[in-house]
Amino acid sequence: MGILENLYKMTAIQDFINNPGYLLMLAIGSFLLYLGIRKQYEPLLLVPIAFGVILANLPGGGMGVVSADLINLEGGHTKNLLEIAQDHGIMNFLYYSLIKTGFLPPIIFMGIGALTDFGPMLRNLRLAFFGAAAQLGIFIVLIAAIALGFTAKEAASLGIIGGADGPTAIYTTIKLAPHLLGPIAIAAYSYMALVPVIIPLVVRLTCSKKELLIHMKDMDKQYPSKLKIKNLRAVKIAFPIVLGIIISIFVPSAVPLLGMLLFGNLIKEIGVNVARLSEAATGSILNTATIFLGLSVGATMTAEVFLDFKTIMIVVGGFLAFAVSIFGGIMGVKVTNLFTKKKINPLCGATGLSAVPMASRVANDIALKYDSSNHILQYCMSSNISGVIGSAVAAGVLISFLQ
Amino acid sequence: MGILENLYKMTAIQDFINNPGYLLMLAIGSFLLYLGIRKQYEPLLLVPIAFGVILANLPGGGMGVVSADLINLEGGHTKNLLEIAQDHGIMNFLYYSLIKTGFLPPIIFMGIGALTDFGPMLRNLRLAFFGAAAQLGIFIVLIAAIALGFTAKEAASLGIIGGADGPTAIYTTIKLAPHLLGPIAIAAYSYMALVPVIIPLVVRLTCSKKELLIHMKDMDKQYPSKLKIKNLRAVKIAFPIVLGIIISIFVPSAVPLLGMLLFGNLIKEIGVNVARLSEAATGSILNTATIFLGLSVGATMTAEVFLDFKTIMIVVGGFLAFAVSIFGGIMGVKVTNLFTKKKINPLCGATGLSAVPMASRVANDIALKYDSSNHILQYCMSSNISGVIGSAVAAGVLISFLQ
Amino acid sequence: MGILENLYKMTAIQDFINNPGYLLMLAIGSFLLYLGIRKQYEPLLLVPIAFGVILANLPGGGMGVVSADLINLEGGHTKNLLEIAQDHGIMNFLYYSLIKTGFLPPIIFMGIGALTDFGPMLRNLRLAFFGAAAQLGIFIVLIAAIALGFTAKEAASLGIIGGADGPTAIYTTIKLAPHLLGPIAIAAYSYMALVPVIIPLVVRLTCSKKELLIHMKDMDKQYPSKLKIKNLRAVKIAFPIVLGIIISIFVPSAVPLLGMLLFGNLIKEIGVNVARLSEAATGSILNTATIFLGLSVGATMTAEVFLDFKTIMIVVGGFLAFAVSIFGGIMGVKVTNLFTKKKINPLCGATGLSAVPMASRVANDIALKYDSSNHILQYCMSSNISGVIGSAVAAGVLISFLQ
Amino acid sequence: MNEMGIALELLGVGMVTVFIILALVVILGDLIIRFVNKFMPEPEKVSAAKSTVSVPEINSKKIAAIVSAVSKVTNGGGRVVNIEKL
Amino acid sequence: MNEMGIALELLGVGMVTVFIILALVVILGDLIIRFVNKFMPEPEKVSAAKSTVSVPEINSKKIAAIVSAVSKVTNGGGRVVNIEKL
Amino acid sequence: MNEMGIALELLGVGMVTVFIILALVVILGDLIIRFVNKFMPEPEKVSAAKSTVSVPEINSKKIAAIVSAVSKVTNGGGRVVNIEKL
Ligand code: NA
Ligand code: NA
Ligand code: NA
Repeated sequence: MGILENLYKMTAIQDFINNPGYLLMLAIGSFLLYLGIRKQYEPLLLVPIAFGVILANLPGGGMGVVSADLINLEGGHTKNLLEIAQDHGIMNFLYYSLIKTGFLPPIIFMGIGALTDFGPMLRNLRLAFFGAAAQLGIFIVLIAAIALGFTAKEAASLGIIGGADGPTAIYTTIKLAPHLLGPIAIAAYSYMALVPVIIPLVVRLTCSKKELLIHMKDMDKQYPSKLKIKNLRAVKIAFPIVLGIIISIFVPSAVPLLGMLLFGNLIKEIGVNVARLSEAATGSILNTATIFLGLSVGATMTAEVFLDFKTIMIVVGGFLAFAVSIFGGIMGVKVTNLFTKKKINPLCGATGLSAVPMASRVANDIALKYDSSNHILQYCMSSNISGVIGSAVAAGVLISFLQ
Repeated sequence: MGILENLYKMTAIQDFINNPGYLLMLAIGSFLLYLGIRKQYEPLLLVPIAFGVILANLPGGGMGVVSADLINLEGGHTKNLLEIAQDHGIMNFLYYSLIKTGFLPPIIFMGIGALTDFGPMLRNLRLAFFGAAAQLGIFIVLIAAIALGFTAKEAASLGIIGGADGPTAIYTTIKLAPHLLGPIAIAAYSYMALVPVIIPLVVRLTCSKKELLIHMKDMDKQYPSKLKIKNLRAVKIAFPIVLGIIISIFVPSAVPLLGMLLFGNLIKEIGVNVARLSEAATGSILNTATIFLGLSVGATMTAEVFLDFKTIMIVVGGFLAFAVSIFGGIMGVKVTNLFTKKKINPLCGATGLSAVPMASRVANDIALKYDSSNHILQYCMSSNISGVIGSAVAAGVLISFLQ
Repeated sequence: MGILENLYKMTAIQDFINNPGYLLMLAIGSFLLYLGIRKQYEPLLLVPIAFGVILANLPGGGMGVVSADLINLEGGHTKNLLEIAQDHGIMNFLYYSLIKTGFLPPIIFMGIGALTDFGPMLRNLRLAFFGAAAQLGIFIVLIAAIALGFTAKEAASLGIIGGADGPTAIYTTIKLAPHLLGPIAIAAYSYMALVPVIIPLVVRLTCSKKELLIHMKDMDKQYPSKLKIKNLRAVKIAFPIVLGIIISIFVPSAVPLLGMLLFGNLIKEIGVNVARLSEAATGSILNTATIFLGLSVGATMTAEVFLDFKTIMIVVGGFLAFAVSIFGGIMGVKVTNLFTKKKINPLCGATGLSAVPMASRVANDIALKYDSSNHILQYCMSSNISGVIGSAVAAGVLISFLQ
Repeated sequence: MNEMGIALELLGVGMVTVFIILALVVILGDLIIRFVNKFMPEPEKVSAAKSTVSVPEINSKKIAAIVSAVSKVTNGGGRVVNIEKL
Repeated sequence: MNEMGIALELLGVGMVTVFIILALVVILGDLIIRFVNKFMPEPEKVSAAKSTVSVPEINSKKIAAIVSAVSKVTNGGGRVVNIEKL
Repeated sequence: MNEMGIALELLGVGMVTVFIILALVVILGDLIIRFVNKFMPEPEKVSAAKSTVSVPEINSKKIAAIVSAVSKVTNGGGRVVNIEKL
């Protein structure tokens, strides 16, 4: 009898009876796994996040991230990592050493930088400008969220989903509203996966057939103006260095993200002499960081934190932020077209929201549907890549003003 | 004169004169290296452990793991990792950040999961049940150890050697009796390497020739009952998710081990979409974890800690635990055979103790010696793999009751 | 108006106006990048260091390593890593967890050990002795630096540049004079890259044509004495173990460096059974360590720390240390030649300063210029490899006496 | 003896738990197989098509060619684990 | 409303900053291209020789050839994990 | 001057230690070679047999063949970094 009672006490059955929210969270985790595995929504991130959600909501497993209140001590001190591991288990050890410190997002940006080729952007440099207009959703949703009762920090973390950049959204949220990290990360990655749905939707609502038929290569032939690059390798090496320094002077709080992005890009472009480094940055470091980021971000989503009205607002707001950003990019092109003879296809603005290179592929497919000779992929890539810089800059502004 | 004196003081010669135990430990470390290099006993773990033993026993080198008494401060606080590194050197930094936190064993389990194929188990699912009987040695040795004066926590750490699973033994010992970590880890890995000796020994003592001649494939033909799997990939993906959730509800304290094992397995089975993750889990993460686990586990074996009566008990008790577990697995089959017409070769029970896939290969070799057409490898793999789950569950029970 | 003011405050422009030193540091960082990328001076280390310098000197970016005064609390305590990350950003998190703890240099030594082949040294064992004479520059520059007003600890860190070994120099400086880490690391790696210039310079000043014509292979034929190695693999496995133990007894403080070097070498020589470990040691671990070592060492060079008279002294003193070490190696040979019939080419002494294998290649090229049949590469490699051990031993002595 | 009492209880609880769990493994495995056999008996084609999309730089024809070449000459024993475009 | 004031200011500051920065990206990129075109128009030969080393031009046909060659000589036991251009 | 005294002592202790250690390297290396020559002059067969079990059985001739094949198709620019037996 005593044995059976002890056996029952050991199980988590009573916890589920006391708090059925755990079961709901397990269902949500399983649904996210379904999205990642079957629907192939950004599986590299969504699968670890989803599994982290499941681990965190197995009561008694000690794999859920605990509130910072349990970590903070008096006098501005915190528990140290050894104490965190002993008191709260390995998932909190991971979360507080790798995520809460703001460490992993810049590390992932280093890997992304080492995977990014700035070539398409350099060849169509003017289009890079539309990466700015496509940050509109960030700030519009920020305003809307404040109107709905979010604090400024929470609203900024919600808005940054409109940057369409996972690590940037995570980094900003860590700095401003860590209690919303789970839903914001999931919204960011889910909507990135839904870009093939969201872009056509916004384009259909805002662009005329005539605009979508604007033929980028014909325009280039009609109004040739582009600088020819005589030594691409030298330009590609100089570009991240100069850019990094100048941007950082204007938005210093973006240095951890943009600095690491451009460092990764630099070691990529230097090539063979530092190939060991770029292999590590894009290989073991990036992959390891992705696993631990995913698991521990997912593990922040315990029933208590997630089952909150704000989560639904994040789901809705994140979608709006995406849509408004795409709208901003399109409007940026339309306004420009009012003043220039050399017209730009508005699809090259829609791709300003990051989500490299998926946004460009989607935009290209739309253009080809209207005119099968209108290959605009290379043009879209320019604003697409500059959108990464744009959202990191926007994040820097938000962090600088609100932290 | 002063120079020579200072020179002598710098050396560790006086330390060896004061405490010749260091020399004995260096000899033990060298012997372990011999086992790992020449005898090829689990070299991946035993070589780093052995080198850790040597490093720890070079007095003055500061590479031995110090007692937790030197790390714990008043009020439940501990030194932080930076203080540990500055006061006690890099090996303690490694040990207290990666081992004492319980971090590495689950990480290694993630890698093992990503290397494990549950296919053979799914194809012979009923045999998986015998992975339970083969945990008997854990609890029998636990009782014996308590009778001989070990505390319950120490006895549990000793018994878990009978699970034949290195990371599980290490994880349990970290949680229950960290001062015994070195000898228990070494015993676990040494006896795993001795499986080709221990299994035949126990089989010879307990099984009749008639039993060993039971022909598994013939039995399958005679009593066909197995479910045909129509979509192996889908089953393999669903299996770790469902299993993880259900097991974790019953034994929540096994979540860090089993959760990570099944996460690793899940990313393996998802395949190409998350190949970066499974490559990292089985490659750089697993290998790095192995090096640091081995070195720092070895470094816990300083002369003061190791040269103790308990170490000999662990060597003897660990062997018993292995033997009794194999015996348990065999008896499980024998008892089942009493009640069924479809007989099972008892070798399929002997492999229930983990040590994948070596135990299965050894059992297969024995079966082939009696009947050269009796290929039982695939059958053995079922209980062999389930033995990993079984010992992790047993570890969860021990931790849950004793911590 | 308020917006523009806030916008201006966000930028770092005012910081540059207040402290133009930052601009100078950015120029220095860019120059180091030029050396690493264009001149290919040890790019694997110099590029990350240079980028670290740039990141650290973007005011407001929070990527500069702060003084230990801001980390140390009263009572011998320090901020923990989580507090360091929150107060001072990710670069300080990296620096204080990986560098200040003394962690990365031994880890890099493990990788170097796993890349080093002791074969050439074992085949010409007697020449290994000249790796000792080539440590002279360390101690001569130490004396000179003290005469010029450096503290003993600073002087030792400066002198160790003469060991021509990056990780050893960094490890010693972390232990003795961490405030000089940036310039010393840069000097060490820059002069290692300048070995093709420095060795010929010193050789020209000290060696006669007759000496440089000494033909090593002819001497070997004339005075055959070398032991034939019948089982190279066994020797190569035993060597790091025995050597590690004996050296460590004499210079215990060199254990973290030499122990890890010899561990790396051991797993290399064991071969296939532990290939996973040596792949990790030379691959993901070494590359990751190099990136983070480089970035965070570079990030110690903030304007305040670097723009100091001592920096110039380090640049000059480092060069002297290199030159005197080469001189010491050459004089070691010359003195030996006075007492033996079997003459040694002094170039085999010049290579005693480490910088494997570049020093040997440079020496070989010089020898071939004088006599195109005088291939001395294999001979040079002996003192070259032993020079690594020699400088680690010297570092151990310095740390033992001064820490 | 108290410690011994704990030990005996652990023997009971432990072995019972292990048996329950591995029984669950058998039962759940069985249920999953039946469920999959019933509701998704064939590896779906859509997912297969999608996954080729996710291997971007080297086109699928080339991969198929390489893979079949490898399979042929290796009699099914070899596998191309990873092909990276350089 | 104070929070809303901040929000509106952020809209202003944020969008202006992003526009300035991406304008700088365009301008700096243009200047770098012009600078490089003027002062180092050709990939310098020393560096170029070295840099070709860095772009391993092993095309897929060659890979297929290698893979099949490997399979053949190893009787299906070998696999090419990685081919690096030296 | 005290600091200078330390410096001179370090010169003495340091150079003496380095010379002793590298003398030990020479002597120990010599002893190990003699010991191995005497007691295990040949790479033992048992271990060799064992290691072939664990070594993917791709023998050196095959590797040579593969390497030369790779060199040929890549015009000397490729190198086989690793071959694994599956
Ligand atoms: Na963006
Ligand atoms: Na087991
Ligand atoms: Na040296």
